Amino acid sequence: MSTEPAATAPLSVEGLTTSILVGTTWYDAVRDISFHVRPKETLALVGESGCGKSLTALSVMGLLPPAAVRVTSGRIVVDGVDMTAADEPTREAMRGDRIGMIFQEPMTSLNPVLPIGFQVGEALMRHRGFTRRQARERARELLELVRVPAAAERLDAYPHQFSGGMRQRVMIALALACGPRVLIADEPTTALDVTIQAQVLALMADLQEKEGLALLLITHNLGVVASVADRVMVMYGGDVVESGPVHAFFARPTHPYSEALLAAMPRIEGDLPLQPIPGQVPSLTEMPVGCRFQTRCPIRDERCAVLPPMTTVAGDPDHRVRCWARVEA
Amino acid sequence: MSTSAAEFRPSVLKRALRSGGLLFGIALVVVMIVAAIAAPWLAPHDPNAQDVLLVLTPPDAAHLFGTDAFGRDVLSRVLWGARISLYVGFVSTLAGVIIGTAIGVVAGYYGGIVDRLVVAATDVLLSFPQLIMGLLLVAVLGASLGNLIIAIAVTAIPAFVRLARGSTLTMRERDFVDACRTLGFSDLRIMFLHVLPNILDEIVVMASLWLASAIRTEATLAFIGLSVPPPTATWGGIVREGFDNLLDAPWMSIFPSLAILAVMIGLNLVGDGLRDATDPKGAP
Amino acid sequence: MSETLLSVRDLRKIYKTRRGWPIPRTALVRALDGVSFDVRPGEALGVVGESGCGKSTVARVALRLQEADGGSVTFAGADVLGASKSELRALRRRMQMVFQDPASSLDGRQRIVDALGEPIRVHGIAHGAAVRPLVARLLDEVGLPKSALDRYPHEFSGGQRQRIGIARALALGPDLVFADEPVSALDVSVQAQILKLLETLRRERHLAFVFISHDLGVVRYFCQRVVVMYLGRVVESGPVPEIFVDPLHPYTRLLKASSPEPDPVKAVAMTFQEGEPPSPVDPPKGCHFHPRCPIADARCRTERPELRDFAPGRTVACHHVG
Amino acid sequence: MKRHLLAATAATMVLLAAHSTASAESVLNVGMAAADVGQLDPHRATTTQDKPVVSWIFNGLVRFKPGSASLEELEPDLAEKWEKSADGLTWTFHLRKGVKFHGDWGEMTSDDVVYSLKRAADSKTSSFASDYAPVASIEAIDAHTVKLVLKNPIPALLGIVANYHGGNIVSKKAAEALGADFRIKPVGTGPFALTEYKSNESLTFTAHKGYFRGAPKIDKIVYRFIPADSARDLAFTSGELDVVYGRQDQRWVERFQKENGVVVEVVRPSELSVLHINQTKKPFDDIRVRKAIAMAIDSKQMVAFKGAATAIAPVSVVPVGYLGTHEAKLHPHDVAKAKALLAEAGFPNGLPLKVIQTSLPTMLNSMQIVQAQLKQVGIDMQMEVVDHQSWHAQIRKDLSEANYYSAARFPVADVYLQQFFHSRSTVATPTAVTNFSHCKVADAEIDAAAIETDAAKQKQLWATAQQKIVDDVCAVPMFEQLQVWARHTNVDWGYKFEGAMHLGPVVTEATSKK
Amino acid sequence: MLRFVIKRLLTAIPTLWAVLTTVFILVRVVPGDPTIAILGDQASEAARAELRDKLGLAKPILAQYVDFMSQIVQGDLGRSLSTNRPITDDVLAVLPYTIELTLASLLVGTVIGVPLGVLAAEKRDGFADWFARLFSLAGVSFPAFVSGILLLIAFAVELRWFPVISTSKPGDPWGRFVALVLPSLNLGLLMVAYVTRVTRSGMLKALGEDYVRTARAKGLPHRIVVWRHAFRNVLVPVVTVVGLYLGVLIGNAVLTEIVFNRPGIGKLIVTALNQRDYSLLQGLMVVSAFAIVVANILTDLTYGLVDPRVKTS
Repeated sequence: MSTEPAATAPLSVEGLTTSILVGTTWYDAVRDISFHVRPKETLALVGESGCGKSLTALSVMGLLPPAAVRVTSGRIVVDGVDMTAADEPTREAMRGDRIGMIFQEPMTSLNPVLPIGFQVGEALMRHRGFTRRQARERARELLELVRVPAAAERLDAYPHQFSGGMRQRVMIALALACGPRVLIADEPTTALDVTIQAQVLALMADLQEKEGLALLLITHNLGVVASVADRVMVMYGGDVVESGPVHAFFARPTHPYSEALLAAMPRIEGDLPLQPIPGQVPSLTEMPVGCRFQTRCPIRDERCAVLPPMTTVAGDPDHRVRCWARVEA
Repeated sequence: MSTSAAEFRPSVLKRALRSGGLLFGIALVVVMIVAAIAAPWLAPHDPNAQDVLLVLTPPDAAHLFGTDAFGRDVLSRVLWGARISLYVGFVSTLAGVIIGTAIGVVAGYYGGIVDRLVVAATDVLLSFPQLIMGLLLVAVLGASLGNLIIAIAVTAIPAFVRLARGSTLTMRERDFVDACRTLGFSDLRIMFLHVLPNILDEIVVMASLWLASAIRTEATLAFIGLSVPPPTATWGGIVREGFDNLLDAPWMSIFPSLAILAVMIGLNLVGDGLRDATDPKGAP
Repeated sequence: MSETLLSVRDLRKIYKTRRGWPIPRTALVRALDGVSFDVRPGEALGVVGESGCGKSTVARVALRLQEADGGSVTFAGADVLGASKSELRALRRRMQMVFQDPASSLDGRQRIVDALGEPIRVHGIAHGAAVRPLVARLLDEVGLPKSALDRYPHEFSGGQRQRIGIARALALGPDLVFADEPVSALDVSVQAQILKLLETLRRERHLAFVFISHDLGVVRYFCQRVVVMYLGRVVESGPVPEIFVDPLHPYTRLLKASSPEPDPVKAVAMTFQEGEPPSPVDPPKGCHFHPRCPIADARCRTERPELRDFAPGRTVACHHVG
Repeated sequence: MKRHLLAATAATMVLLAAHSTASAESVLNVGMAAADVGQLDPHRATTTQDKPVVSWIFNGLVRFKPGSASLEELEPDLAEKWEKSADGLTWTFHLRKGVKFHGDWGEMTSDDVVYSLKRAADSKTSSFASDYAPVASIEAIDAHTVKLVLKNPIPALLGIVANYHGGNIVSKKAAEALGADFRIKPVGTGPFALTEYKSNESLTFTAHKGYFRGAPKIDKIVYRFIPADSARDLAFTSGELDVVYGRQDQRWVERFQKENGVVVEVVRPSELSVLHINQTKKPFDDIRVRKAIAMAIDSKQMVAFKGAATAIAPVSVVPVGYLGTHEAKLHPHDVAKAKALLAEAGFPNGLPLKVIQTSLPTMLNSMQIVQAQLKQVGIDMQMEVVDHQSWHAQIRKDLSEANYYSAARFPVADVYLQQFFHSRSTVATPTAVTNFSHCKVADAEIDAAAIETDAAKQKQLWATAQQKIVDDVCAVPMFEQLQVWARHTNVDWGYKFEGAMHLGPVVTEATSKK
Repeated sequence: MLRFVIKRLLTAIPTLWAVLTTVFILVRVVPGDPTIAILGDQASEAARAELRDKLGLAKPILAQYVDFMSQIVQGDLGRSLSTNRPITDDVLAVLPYTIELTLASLLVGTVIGVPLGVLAAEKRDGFADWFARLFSLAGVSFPAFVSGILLLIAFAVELRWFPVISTSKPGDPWGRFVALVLPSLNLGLLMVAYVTRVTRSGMLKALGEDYVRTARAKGLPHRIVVWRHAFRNVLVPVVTVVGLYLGVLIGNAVLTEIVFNRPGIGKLIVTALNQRDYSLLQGLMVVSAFAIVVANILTDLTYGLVDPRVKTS
């Protein structure tokens, strides 16, 4: 854990558990996870589909589909406001103002029938009481900030007139409109070509520095993590299985799942052989008791029937892992 | 959302059955169909038996729905009328669906000149006010059960051509059609064994709604006097006969109207239920 | 020079798009603008490039899912583009395709045994009860249990569905498989499984692949040779090890530099000026890549660089190379 | 709830306000059961919706006394007086002077009368030409005297110069000037002139201030076409109509009789409903089969269904009250006998009877009763229901095995007999009118009666003809239906409304609305 | 824009031609001719034959077809067989009423249907959803003549808010408006169910879209998310339905026009058919088919207004 008290961080999550209703039973899709993100810091949440990383983001935003998903326990504090305890109007006032979010699909995340200038400035009208004219002027500045060429002329353009990369820039401008302290980026570059991905990541890093943002980056791509994150948190089946500073993590991936994930990734350089992880993520209703990775783990033993605690790695208090086999004496 | 409830989506059928609306709709329609089939046993009276002494009797214990201007039992006529009205609705819709869908699938699959001709032809049919088209056809062919079915079916065809064509165009974008072609399947096989089953959901949804409207069209044609000839009872015919006495004997029109309403509600709930169940985006 | 299984020469495909309101205007999109390459038996050829570069169109045109507007495709000596219906049917037994999205490429209403058995029956390879064991063997080959036979596609995970898609492509015993982004929809762990499987099949069946991907890492792992495409043209081709170590074309270099590696030391570099692929509706004159190219000069803006041999087995289309 | 009431009051006030300003003049709103007018040319107008209107626009040389449908009560109209020669062949009419046509069409003279009667006698311009077959010549003696010469004496000459059908006098100048347009721009001498025609909607008439009997008390008549019975009834109930065409139905009469401020008037003439049996179609060429049908039909029951207030039992194949109607000996209703006859004819298990039937609700409803009655004796009547015009066409092509027809004609037996039962009128022949049964048993009597000068003998011939037709079962008379009209009590016809040759009330100069 | 309209009208010519030919054939296949309607039922066969000759009905079908087509091409709808009035006059007399009724009905259908559909989608499977769907069905289920009479009894006879007879009231705009209320309600109810359904399913889809999530992530209030972000995207299918319904309404207006005593194209078509007034019927079919073509053009133009993807290339 960091030395700085978590409560002062722009985003702090304590013991968050989020459950999904399947049939008539609630299943924990995110289990007891805790983290915080400081200003100018990027925390990467890594894992394969179904690991609960997007659900975590939506829980923080308070955007869970009401009937089927709910936060069952834990505390989410954004910029000093306890989102879990707050009522919906308060959460609504926080969203888009103190906390912004960008999504995976730039193609579908912008409203196709509204001009982008309006969409970017809308949050300002809502949260800052800007007039249409003021919002439009600010939207132009924001589009220039995210380096959309000829921003002034494109305020009245519609999303379909933009390429994927440009749309994602617009999304970033939109999320940053009110100058939030926290930005959640859910797979922001997955749908983009690698060349564009590099541009967008660079842009985000730049803006983060300028605005002092706390960035929660959700991705499945360890390459992206290595490029931009300060700290990394690996999730599997709703549990955090390893977390730590990015250099420590890549220098010494400790959880068997982290190791396997790195080994399964084809690389452009080096001669590491490709190592698939056998099997697949069990469905939520078929999760094993205890460590959820045990069904695919090469080093599982009888201890795995009980969920291991997070323990430190190599004495580094910031690098922690959840595996019985890695508990250091 | 990479982690959403959608991943744990149960099968279409299960979801469909979970929705109360669909079940209620099916129940309503089934009750109507059973009532129609069992009319000979359910009907308390001969639907065509006239009785001067009973003319326009309000509903009472002997005649739950009252009697009409000929002293015939309205309940019995509504029950027997269900047979004809549902039959006309089902057969005409079925005919419209089969012909329209076949044409639409072929047009959508091949595209090009075939498609353009088909679209032009449906444009022509759709340029007639639909009811007028039915009216003209019944006038040309003469009012009989068969001709009524033909007239309503013809008005149904363009709608299904459009739907099937549109859905087929969408399906063509899906990889499995290309997969079938790479596997060397014939066009006919792809169209009717692969594309058709996959667009059937939408067709069935629309058919259920069209069926409802076919039943109403029968009523409208009956109003203009062009329905199945007497003494055969049809819902539309009963409503129409009751219309002249609407102010004296509202029961004559109200009860068959309620029967139509029940079927409409049933079929629409079925249609909505099926649509919701087959639309993954709208899954709860 | 070993024999050639598939030879694509100067392949062209032009789409007409109609856009505009209320009067639509027709625009021409040159999806394939003179594409040439060869595939040898048992060889995996990677085709890489950004979205919209025409890499998927190559497969679709070569398989006659769409008709070409020029050029030739020769498969084992046979003219594919000029083949009659019956010749094409015969050719299709030897050329198959695996799609990106296994969910969309399988007919959701067919059980696995029917989906895989259908081509076997249609092509008269087996009939009646003989089909089922054949399908079971195919499933076994792609690593699925017999119990999968009577299930529907939606009952499988993404990785398993892709195995089914592969099994179907194998059902007719092809010599060449076009694989269009076969692993890009899959999670990393499953992606590695499928790549392993494809590699095994390639070796055991002596299968040739045209492997279309945007992911250089995957191509490097699976392919022997690679073709790099940009806006409908081939800009570079050559053996995988050489291209990955020493990319010649500035575009290939851009691709490589942009691909993130799981190593914080080798962070993605923004070495090139910003820019996006131009619209294929209105491509730049000369070298299509020149607006994004750091070394472009006046010649690049006017003159189209031809694809030329640079070294044995390596070609490149750039005025500034060599 | 209160707010609704307020809104209602407000809306009503607005409507009333709009109404009261408009009703400074006296407007009579009449509702008719039809989609549109048929023909306004009096020599062509034959439908129920046309006839009353014609009577407001036109006059004849003589007229049916307002409120009466009796030939015995004819009174002077355009002719002040007339005399006939001893042999009854030459008639001289002295016209009223100073009679003005509507608008600027000038004064009515003998020219107009000669023109009109000749027009009525010409089948090219008239639907009633056959009525004038006995007329040898019509000529003007002077501007106000007309002489009419007959080939043979006819019993009801005054009838054919009355304000009915061909007897209506049109403006010669107008008819010639307007040509084909005359049928929608009729010009007559009557109390009301047509001023506006909105197709499918209404006819508007304004008072003819120069009407020779004096300016009408009503300023304007709006004659609205409201085909839907319920809608028409509602408009009457809501007060938007002052006079309404009633349904020929007991229930209707009873309901409106109960309403306050409403007078229901059930009037003559009656329309006789008859089932014509096509003798040329097998097995209906067999008189036993035809008799069986006649015996199967129970006219008492039919009258009961229709209701005693509006329907009466028939006495012959010619309607009651016509000159020459004979109380014939009709076939009694006898199911057992009918069955026996059918068995005798070789149909112990009954037989089908295919008829083409109009979709017009009133006629279709009547036929449903017939259908049920025939079923009692095992005759399965299968109706092919077609729209009204198809039906008219098809029955005239001799396509139906039996034919339901309901009609009123000029109240002389001759007209009815000629059109329905003379072989000359057999359908599908060039001289066809409406003899659907191919009846020919009474040709001799009908022809003889037409030229018989002795009234008693003539009556006898007609009686024989009628009985022969009944015996041969050319047609089965079923019931007669009277005309039903209703008015609010504030409307005063100015006469006692008991009969209407024109099937509807004659609005005269004396008619008023309080 | 103007060029587009002209082009669309030109491309509609083959459609109109096919419609006319179909009508021409259909009405001549129907048994019966206008002579009885004109001459009355006492006319002799000879008189009728003479009239048929005079009206040109005795000519060979092909010659009649050529006459008819050449007349139409010259823009002349001809004269009515039964009244001899110029058909253009008849059509122009009733056309405003048909247009006003159809448009008012479209408005009624949309104004009732859209909010019901949005409500139903928002409260999916809840009480409001059920209510909205069942209520909207009541409109289509009752045959128009029954619902019309029920409306008349309630609002014209009992409450006296509106007149029973909704005929033309020249020079009285208020009266004309009051007379339009019930008929447009009656006709409009026909499409409420469809508008509700399309709106509901479109909204269900839209509410699940990513951009709605984006809007919520901006902290926008629910009402704005629903109406500005989700509903805007449902406009295209709604406009499609509304456009499609223009044709349906023109046809179905017949019953409403009859029950409420309004002049209109639909009623005139039925009258023309009943009187076998071929020339009038043909003229009316030209007009109604043309109206549908125009409606389609308007619909297409509207797409450009509600969906920027259509407008810009």
